[in-house]
Amino acid sequence: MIRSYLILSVCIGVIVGLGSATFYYAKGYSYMLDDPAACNNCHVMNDQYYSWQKSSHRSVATCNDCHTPNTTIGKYTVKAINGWNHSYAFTSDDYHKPIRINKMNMEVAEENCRRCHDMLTHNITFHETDDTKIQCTSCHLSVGHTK
Amino acid sequence: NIFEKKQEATLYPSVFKPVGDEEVDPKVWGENFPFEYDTYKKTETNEGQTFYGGSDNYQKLDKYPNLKILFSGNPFSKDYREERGHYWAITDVKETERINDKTPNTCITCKSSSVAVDIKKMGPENFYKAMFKDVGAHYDKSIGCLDCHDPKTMALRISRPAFIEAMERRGIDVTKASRQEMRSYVCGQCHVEYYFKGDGKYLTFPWDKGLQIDSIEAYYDEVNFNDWTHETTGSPMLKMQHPEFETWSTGIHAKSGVSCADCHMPYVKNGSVKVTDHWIRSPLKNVNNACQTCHKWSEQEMVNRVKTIQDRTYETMYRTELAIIDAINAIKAAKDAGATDEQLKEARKLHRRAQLRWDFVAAENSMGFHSPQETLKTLSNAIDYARQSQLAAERLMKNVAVK
Amino acid sequence: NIFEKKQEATLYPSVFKPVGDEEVDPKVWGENFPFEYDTYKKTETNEGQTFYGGSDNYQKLDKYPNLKILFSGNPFSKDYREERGHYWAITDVKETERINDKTPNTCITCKSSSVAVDIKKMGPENFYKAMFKDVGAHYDKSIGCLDCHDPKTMALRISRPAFIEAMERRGIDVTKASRQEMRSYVCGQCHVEYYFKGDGKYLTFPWDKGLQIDSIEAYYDEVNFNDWTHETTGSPMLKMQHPEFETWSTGIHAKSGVSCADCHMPYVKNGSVKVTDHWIRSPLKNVNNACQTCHKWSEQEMVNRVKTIQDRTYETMYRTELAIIDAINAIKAAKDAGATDEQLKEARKLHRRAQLRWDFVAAENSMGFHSPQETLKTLSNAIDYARQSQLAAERLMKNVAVK
Ligand code: HEC
Ligand code: HEC
Ligand code: HEC
Ligand code: HEC
Ligand code: HEC
Ligand code: HEC
Ligand code: HEC
Ligand code: HEC
Ligand code: HEC
Ligand code: HEC
Ligand code: HEC
Ligand code: HEC
Ligand code: HEC
Ligand code: HEC
Ligand SMILES: [Ca+2]
Ligand SMILES: [Ca+2]
Repeated sequence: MIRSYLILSVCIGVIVGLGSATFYYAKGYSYMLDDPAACNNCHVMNDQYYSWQKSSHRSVATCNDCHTPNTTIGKYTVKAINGWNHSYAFTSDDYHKPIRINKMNMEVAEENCRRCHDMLTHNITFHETDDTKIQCTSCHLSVGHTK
Repeated sequence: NIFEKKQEATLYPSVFKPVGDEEVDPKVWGENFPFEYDTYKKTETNEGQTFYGGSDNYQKLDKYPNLKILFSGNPFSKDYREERGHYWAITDVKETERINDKTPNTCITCKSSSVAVDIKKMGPENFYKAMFKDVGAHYDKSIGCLDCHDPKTMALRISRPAFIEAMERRGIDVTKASRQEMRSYVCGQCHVEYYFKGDGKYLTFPWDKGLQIDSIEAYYDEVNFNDWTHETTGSPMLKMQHPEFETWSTGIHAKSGVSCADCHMPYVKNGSVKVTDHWIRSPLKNVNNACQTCHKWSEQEMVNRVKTIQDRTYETMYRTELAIIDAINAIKAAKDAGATDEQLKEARKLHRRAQLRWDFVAAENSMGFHSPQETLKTLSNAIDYARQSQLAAERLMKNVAVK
Repeated sequence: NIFEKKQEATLYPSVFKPVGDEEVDPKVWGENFPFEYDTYKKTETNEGQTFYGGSDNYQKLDKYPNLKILFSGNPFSKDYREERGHYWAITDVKETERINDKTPNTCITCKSSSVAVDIKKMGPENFYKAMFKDVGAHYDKSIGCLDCHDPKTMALRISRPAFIEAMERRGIDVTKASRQEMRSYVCGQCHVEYYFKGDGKYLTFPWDKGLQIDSIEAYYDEVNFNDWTHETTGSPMLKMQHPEFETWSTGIHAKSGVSCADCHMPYVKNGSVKVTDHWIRSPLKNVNNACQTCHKWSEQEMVNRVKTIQDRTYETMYRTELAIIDAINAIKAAKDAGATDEQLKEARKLHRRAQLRWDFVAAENSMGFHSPQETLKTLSNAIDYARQSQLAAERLMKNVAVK
């Protein structure tokens, strides 16, 4: 139920953003898929796509493994928000170049590092509180996309 | 518009109207490459000053009055302006009060695409030893496509023999250069320290012993070259000129393979295609494209980082000027008190050593950014020599007084 | 085997044996944290020298004879060694010839975990003003877990009041520090310039006006503090001590959020878990973990980059020493020729200004790496002051001679 509701809201977001013709043309529907090629439908994602293919994570994590929360609700909520943002930005061409990750998406990515590497990093995170988290990407900046 | 974006990706850049090997008019090239041409034309824009650079040909002698004392007797004490975009090169060289009827044609070498043509036709010797008023003064094209590109392949190409010769003497064959190296070498044709060798005024880069200031000084000392005699002190001086290439080469960016073009001609997206921004200018006017592809910090933070480096350089450079001026005054006092040339030799030599180092920093156009630590090392040596010069001169005063 | 790996990982904090708030013995902590303890113990290793650092307590006075001239009249002219791992702190402070029966207890503050306990018990005032021979000399534990950790949560914690007080005076509440900040603050308890304030020998960091050398000098001038009088010249001197924290704070790494622990305590993989390497040492012995997670260059290239920075610093530092020694000789000559204290005042003041800057670099243990450009700026100022001091003294000679 929630899932299909969320899918709907993504669609609305994207459709309002683009108009249905462009939505189809830009393969906006693929936004709901996990295939990295779906992200790369937008050529503005090329840099990340090609460098992801060369990155240490190419065979272990796709875009959505890092960029969407690992819960169904979270996943589609984030997708809806991002779907709207990206479509709007893409169409209006009004965004910071080079593209910069925003705070929410950075937190999502960090949570995903911890999710997969929980065991490995347990010893360095067990004494963390919400206020004293270390930032994985302060050292491992290039794991998802080599810079 | 998405449809357009998709289209461009496949269409660009297949149109190609042949361009002649002597085509000095960028407009003709521009029919093939409208984006490059359009951005190239923007070098006409005088965007105004940055902290220490930017595009505005204000008179440096007014802003920094120390320069008049330091350059006394040199044409630079008459007219010395902040440089601006390539569009202006031909205008500015003609208008500067540093030239006169006796100016050799060598002075045009870095100012116009026509040079690439005439230097081949006339041969470098004849080209250089002609008179500026007879040859260069009649050019009307500024720096353009032909200076950096092969018109057939559009590959980068060195058009100025001085760079090729200088690299050869260092054992480097520029025809073997990688593409990334060429992205700095084309700039190294002009953004370098140079001198006019011998009576033929042959354009020469003093790099035989290396690109660092100590090696450059050693080279000049060996060939016994002086640019001018300092009017106030009588010291045999060297004038340094825009050693951007040399300074960059000792910095961390060069070591990391970052070229001049990476920062001054960053790629930009034109539709979905990456093209080279030919609006060559201060990266501070263009931080997102120039720096943020490699550095994840915010624009403001990048600007702050540059400013921190430049402020440290400027403060120390200014301190160096005061030290050199103290030396100049001390030498003058000794000279006025009757010290002989023989007695003044040491103080003058040290004055020369100090000032050529200061000038290596002052004439460089990034205010230390291209190599922050090496630049400060150069200045600390300059301060040491300047104060030693002052000491030597003051000691003479004692002798003179006692004598 | 995945099952085993899970076990190991989850077991880790659950075997937590309570550690008392006054537990100074790392061995006891080590029962909970065997890996941290094992690497901590390796700080005993004397791995030998790097280009300018490393772990080997050789006598610096033998290797760098200029130091004896520069420190004349100061205990550092008697015994000054290269520092080594934390394991040795307690040994080395007891064995140095710089201490004697009148040494205040303040000297133990950065050498033992027992300090954290006694400073609370006695209160800082009483702790500092006691005699070293009565209190510190009896400790047997070196720097240990309690100095940096809260035994209940294992979070980082500041155990030395001087750091907290100094930050407070700058308006910074260290209890609000982020985790990343704490990863440098724990080191900033000890790796800093300090002085003993007043008769109570109260340990104080001179940071009220800022962490840069000009601000530190201004602070000392304001409170009118001198460490010692230079024996040869009679100048009122300041001795600088290991300003790693201050130097780091002006560098690009600090600005980029890179902490001391990132380079000196990088993570290492131990079985299937990552832990903090407690073998604190020169990163040059450990480039792979210390640098290469952030920098993609080869190990050799990283070492070269450090060496380039350090060589430039060393060369300029040496040049500064020669300038200061010239000043020292000139002042001595003037003094010997009968110049009065009043006449010598200017030259002596400049000697102080020069040498405290040189020492800010020389006493810092990264040979410029922690802040390459700022370090060179500090040295260029030092050279300027040293030569000015020499000039002032030589001018006196003239007066004296003429008089
Ligand atoms: C409709 C075209 C399009 C598609 C499809 C697309 N993106 Fe984007 N994306 C953009 C644009 C445009 C931006 C820049 C937006 C901005 O900076 O505000 C962007 C920015 C981002 C950012 C960084 C900015 C932020 O908000 O944090 C991330 C992360 C990202 N995209 C990931 C993805 C992933 C993962 C996918 C596939 C699930 C994807 N994108 C699919 C166009 C697209
Ligand atoms: C292993 C995790 C991981 C994977 C896989 C991954 N990313 Fe990212 N991505 C990140 C992180 C971390 C950042 C933030 C980087 C930073 O701070 O500069 C990021 C940033 C971005 C940005 C913003 C650009 C920037 O530098 O801030 C975009 C766009 C993006 N990712 C798109 C993608 C796309 C498209 C894919 C798949 C082709 C992908 N990512 C795969 C972790 C990942
Ligand atoms: C979908 C799961 C997943 C996510 C999400 C993920 N990783 Fe990984 N990561 C892996 C796997 C699997 C490996 C392979 C390592 C191995 O062999 O155990 C790996 C390897 C690594 C490595 C070692 C290889 C290298 O590049 O040095 C690092 C470091 C790393 N990850 C960091 C991160 C960080 C940081 C993030 C978040 C930005 C992240 N990972 C997100 C699954 C993931
Ligand atoms: C890593 C980036 C970077 C690289 C590489 C680089 N520069 Fe620069 N350059 C700068 C910055 C930043 C400035 C300072 C601009 C200012 O002060 O406004 C600058 C200034 C200049 C200026 C003066 C610009 C003005 O505004 O007046 C010239 C000329 C110049 N550089 C030429 C070169 C040449 C030639 C090379 C290669 C040999 C080079 N640069 C390499 C970043 C770079
Ligand atoms: C043929 C000689 C020549 C070549 C080749 C050349 N320059 Fe220049 N450059 C000049 C001259 C001359 C000026 C000053 C023009 C003036 O002020 O009239 C200049 C000015 C500049 C400026 C200052 C612009 C401003 O707004 O202040 C920058 C930056 C610059 N060049 C960078 C480069 C880079 C990067 C390259 C190589 C990609 C390059 N130049 C190649 C001769 C050259
Ligand atoms: C090896 C190349 C080269 C030669 C030879 C050369 N220049 Fe330049 N010139 C440059 C570059 C690069 C700049 C821009 C950087 C700068 O101004 O520092 C420049 C800038 C200038 C400017 C504008 C800024 C200013 O200084 O007022 C004038 C005018 C100028 N040159 C005149 C001359 C004259 C006159 C001669 C002969 C004595 C000469 N140039 C020889 C490369 C050269
Ligand atoms: C001062 C040197 C310089 C001048 C003048 C110059 N270019 Fe370029 N140009 C470059 C550099 C550097 C590149 C990047 C080449 C590379 O990466 O191999 C480039 C790239 C190009 C490319 C390849 C496509 C792209 O955008 O990267 C074209 C086409 C081009 N220039 C056309 C022109 C035209 C047309 C003119 C005259 C209007 C011109 N250039 C003037 C230095 C110059
Ligand atoms: C093509 C990549 C690239 C570009 C473009 C680039 N940098 Fe860098 N920068 C580097 C690398 C690589 C380093 C060395 C540190 C490292 O290895 O991570 C560096 C180091 C630095 C440093 C620290 C070293 C120092 O000199 O203090 C500063 C500051 C800096 N860059 C500023 C800039 C600015 C400002 C620009 C734009 C004008 C710029 N960079 C453009 C790659 C780049
Ligand atoms: C970016 C990496 C980096 C950071 C951050 C850093 N250091 Fe260092 N440190 C080094 C390097 C490299 C050396 C030089 C080692 C050598 O010469 O053998 C060094 C040297 C030292 C030394 C002397 C080591 C020896 O071998 O004798 C001490 C002590 C030190 N650092 C303490 C600190 C403190 C305290 C901080 C934080 C305030 C800090 N460092 C931050 C990299 C770093
Ligand atoms: C309680 C005081 C204290 C604290 C806290 C402290 N240090 Fe030290 N450190 C010392 C002393 C004392 C020495 C010298 C020991 C000797 O030579 O006997 C030393 C030596 C060092 C050395 C030189 C090792 C060698 O092999 O030459 C490094 C590197 C170092 N410390 C880094 C750090 C870092 C990083 C931190 C924080 C994570 C830190 N220290 C915290 C007091 C301290
Ligand atoms: C604020 C903290 C602090 C105080 C107070 C302090 N030290 Fe240290 N000490 C250090 C640090 C950090 C090092 C390691 C860095 C170095 O040697 O430069 C060190 C190193 C040493 C060393 C080994 C290297 C050498 O210099 O021979 C000796 C011995 C020493 N201290 C003795 C003393 C004495 C005696 C006093 C009192 C006059 C004292 N310390 C006060 C922090 C301190
Ligand atoms: C000189 C300071 C210092 C000393 C002494 C010290 N630690 Fe640490 N320790 C650190 C730092 C810094 C961290 C990283 C903490 C963080 O990132 O929050 C750390 C982390 C830890 C952690 C967390 C897990 C990990 O490996 O990151 C444990 C457990 C730990 N130390 C145990 C010990 C024990 C046991 C001792 C004594 C044998 C000890 N420490 C001595 C500075 C110190
Ligand atoms: C201060 C720097 C730093 C931070 C922050 C950091 N790491 Fe690492 N990480 C390292 C270093 C150094 C290594 C290499 C350890 C080794 O190979 O022994 C490493 C190794 C890894 C590996 C690879 C282990 C392997 O199998 O080779 C993974 C995965 C990883 N880290 C994930 C993370 C995650 C997730 C976080 C955030 C919770 C994180 N790291 C935070 C420095 C850091
Ligand atoms: C946690 C990340 C991190 C670690 C660990 C780290 N660095 Fe850096 N380093 C940086 C950043 C960030 C910069 C600034 C340039 C930039 O923004 O890319 C930098 C810049 C540099 C520079 C150029 C600036 C300068 O001072 O000349 C050098 C050299 C350098 N690092 C060497 C090292 C060495 C050697 C080590 C290990 C001892 C090290 N770094 C460890 C992140 C790191
Ligand atoms: Ca300019
Ligand atoms: Ca050491």
